[in-house]
Amino acid sequence: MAARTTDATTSAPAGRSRTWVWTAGTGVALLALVTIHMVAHHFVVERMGGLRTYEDVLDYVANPVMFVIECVFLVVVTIHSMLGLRSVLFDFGLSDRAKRLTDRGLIALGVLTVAYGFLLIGVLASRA
Amino acid sequence: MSARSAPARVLIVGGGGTGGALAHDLALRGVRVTLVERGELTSGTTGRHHGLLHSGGRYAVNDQESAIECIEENRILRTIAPGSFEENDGLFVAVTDEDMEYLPAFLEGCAATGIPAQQLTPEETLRLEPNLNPELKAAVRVPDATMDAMRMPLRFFATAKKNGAEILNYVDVTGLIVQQGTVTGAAVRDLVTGREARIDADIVVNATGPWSEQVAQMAGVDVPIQPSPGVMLAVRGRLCNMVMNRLHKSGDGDIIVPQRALSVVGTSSWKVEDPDDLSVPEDHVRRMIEEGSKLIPAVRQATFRAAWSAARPLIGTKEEADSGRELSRTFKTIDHAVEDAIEGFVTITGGKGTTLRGMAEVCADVVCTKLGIEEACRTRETVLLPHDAAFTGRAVA
Amino acid sequence: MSVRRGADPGTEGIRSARDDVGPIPRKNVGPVAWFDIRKRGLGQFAFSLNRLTGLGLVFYLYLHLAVLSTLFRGQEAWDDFLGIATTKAFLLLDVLLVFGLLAHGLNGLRLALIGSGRGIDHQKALYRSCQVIGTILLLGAALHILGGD
Amino acid sequence: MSAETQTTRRIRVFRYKRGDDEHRYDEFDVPVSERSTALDALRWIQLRQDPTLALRHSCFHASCGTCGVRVNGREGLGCVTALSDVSGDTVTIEPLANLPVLNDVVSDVTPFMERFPEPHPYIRKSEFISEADTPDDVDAYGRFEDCIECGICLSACPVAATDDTYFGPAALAYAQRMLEEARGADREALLDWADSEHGAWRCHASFECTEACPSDVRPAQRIMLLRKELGNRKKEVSS
Repeated sequence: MAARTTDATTSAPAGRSRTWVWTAGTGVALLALVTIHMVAHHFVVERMGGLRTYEDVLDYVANPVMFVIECVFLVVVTIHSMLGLRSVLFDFGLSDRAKRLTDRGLIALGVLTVAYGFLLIGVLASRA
Repeated sequence: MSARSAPARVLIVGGGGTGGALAHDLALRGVRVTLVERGELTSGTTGRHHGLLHSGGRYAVNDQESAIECIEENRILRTIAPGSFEENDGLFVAVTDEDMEYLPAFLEGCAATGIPAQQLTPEETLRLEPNLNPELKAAVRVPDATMDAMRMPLRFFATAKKNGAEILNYVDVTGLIVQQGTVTGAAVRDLVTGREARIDADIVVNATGPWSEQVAQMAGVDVPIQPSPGVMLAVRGRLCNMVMNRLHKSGDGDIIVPQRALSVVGTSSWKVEDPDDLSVPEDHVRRMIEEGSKLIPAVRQATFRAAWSAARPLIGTKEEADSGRELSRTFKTIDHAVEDAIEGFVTITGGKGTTLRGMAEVCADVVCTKLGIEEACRTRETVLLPHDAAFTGRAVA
Repeated sequence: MSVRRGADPGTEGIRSARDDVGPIPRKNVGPVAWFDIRKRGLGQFAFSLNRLTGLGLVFYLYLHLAVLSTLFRGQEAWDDFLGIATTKAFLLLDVLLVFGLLAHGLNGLRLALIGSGRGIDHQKALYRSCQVIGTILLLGAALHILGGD
Repeated sequence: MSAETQTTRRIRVFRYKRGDDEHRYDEFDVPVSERSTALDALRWIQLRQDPTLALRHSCFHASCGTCGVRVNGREGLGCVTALSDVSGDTVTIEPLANLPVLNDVVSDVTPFMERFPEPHPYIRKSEFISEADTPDDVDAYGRFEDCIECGICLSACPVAATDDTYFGPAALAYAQRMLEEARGADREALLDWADSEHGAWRCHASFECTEACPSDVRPAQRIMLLRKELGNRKKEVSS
């Protein structure tokens, strides 16, 4: 059986089901992680709006459990975001070359995002 | 005439089932074929028919010539177009005592024309088709079938195209070119670009069904064709699995063809001058419901989906065509050199969807004889490509 | 009709003119079509909203990370930020954020279910349920966020 | 269309001929009755007002799938879109979106047909068993494949609106239908074909195809079932 004659079969980036499974998987994980993040930041704090003071924030990230959860949250949310952006960008009907470039660009952006986040959490945790 | 270094070229006017089958037949015999159709392929009469592959039972009593054509072609089409038919068979159902009087003649007719016919008791019939009128008296099972009125014929176009035929839809013939008593081509307008062109041909074949008189007149000849429209009604729901026919002399609303999730009830019959200008008379639609519900009462409650008219090309003069239904459903190939002293012009008309291949074979024989081509017809055994190749040009191994 | 018969002009002209592909009509200009829900169903609404909230949340993620950089600069900078962040107007934006999270998250759950073959014939009912649950949660969150004073 | 009360509707028709720089809209006042369809109106225009208007049609009863158009922005088969059901003073009729225009309201269906995997049989034989018991529901007999290849799903699809490499709902639904009842078809090849970024995974589940489908094929649901099947296959391979 031959597939269609366009570039369908020769498409370079092998995303296929993996991207969908990852998007769905990280999405479900985020339901839990976002809930924890939101509750911890907004709903357990007495102050109006639930925002923490500077010390509260430092204490919070210094807690090893919270530290790990926040790091995981950062990674998962970044993966989910990059996959979401990829899906939106690919819907423009990009050429194979543009797809490869998009993939590389998003990986780079994701790595930068996670690196920045880790740096932030690390610095704050060290200040506590 | 110019010296013929290139292979002979035949221009077929009309992209219905007949034109498609003819293009296929001629392409297989090595003839250079161009087919023009002013609309989409099968948009005239072919695509609008009820999608019934006739066993011939409908004609077994009154029109045995047509009945024999039907059963022969029925068998051939099943082998050359596998997958294009629901092999669902058909029933001729007797509902009234009058219908029962017709039964012996019907069985004799089927026997005489070679149509396999098996008589069923009312109980057996209702077990097969629970929606039938429970008052039914008897039924006869025959090898009718449901086909897709567009996609089955498209397979001829698809195969013709693969074998080199040039199929041009949306090309309208504006005139035939006649020089010293010979038709030498056609003046056409491409409706896609608006561009005018001329297509030269050694023979022009008029395969325009109910329009064949209009086209023949472009060459100054008459064709005895009576455009005779019939109304059909589609309702939602598959009310039966087999093709239902009323067991009596053909009349209005006596056929129900299940088609996908629809049931098609047909037909009526009247006469018109212009096959383009068809109405859908409301009283005919009501009659379809009325008569159809005698076979399957659920027709009355079913949800309306569509009602439409299609023009049959019946062969006969205006005088003969007092009622369209009295005319034979057979077909005719007219070599206008013989009948009207016009060379290079052949008309193929009449017939019905089921006999498209047979019509094409007879016509192609006439065309080839005129061109001095001795290739034999190969369409009886050549398996056709799938319908979508008519659009994609993809050839499937 | 009489036309002089010369060299066969053929049908080349007709065929070559059709070799080009015609223009493709679109319902809307480019990606605007993703968000065009006129005369469309509930599924299109869900898709549009999902895409819109998704893009909004990515934007928020980077905004959030940028804002948090004030933490690098110590307590004073952070307190300045808190001053803005606790105004009513800013808190309304927080409610908008919760709305985005709920709309995207609950619909995402629905998509994960139907995408793995569960409840595919009940996708509309699933979405309606998401809307109901989301509305309740959003009201609760809004009361909590805005009702602090 | 005979003796019923006739009113007049203004029909605004998309016009384009190959070689034109731009499309335009022509308006016609068309007499209509209760039962008149969009296709009836277009036929009337072609017959009485403008013979250059190109139309695509064949069966006139929602069975061939050739007359798909957009009526006031919504996809439908012209032959079963009753004008009495279309609101507004003016009825705008345009060709389907996401497929090239051949001519006026006629779409060039070649790119649509090319999306289907090969081989692409259409109707499959009804497995009629005369000894079988009477089914409770006559629908159980239905074998004629439902998809009429009208292209309406592709026009309604928001993914196809920006991505011409997407296989589209009809082709994917077709593959799922083949898998559902393979009858000798090459299942693995079909799954390989569907397991593509242009295939089952490109769909965003907006269900617009299912909403628009005039033949109740439910393409979106079939795409979701395809994903399920692909997921199961992956599990089998890994276990």
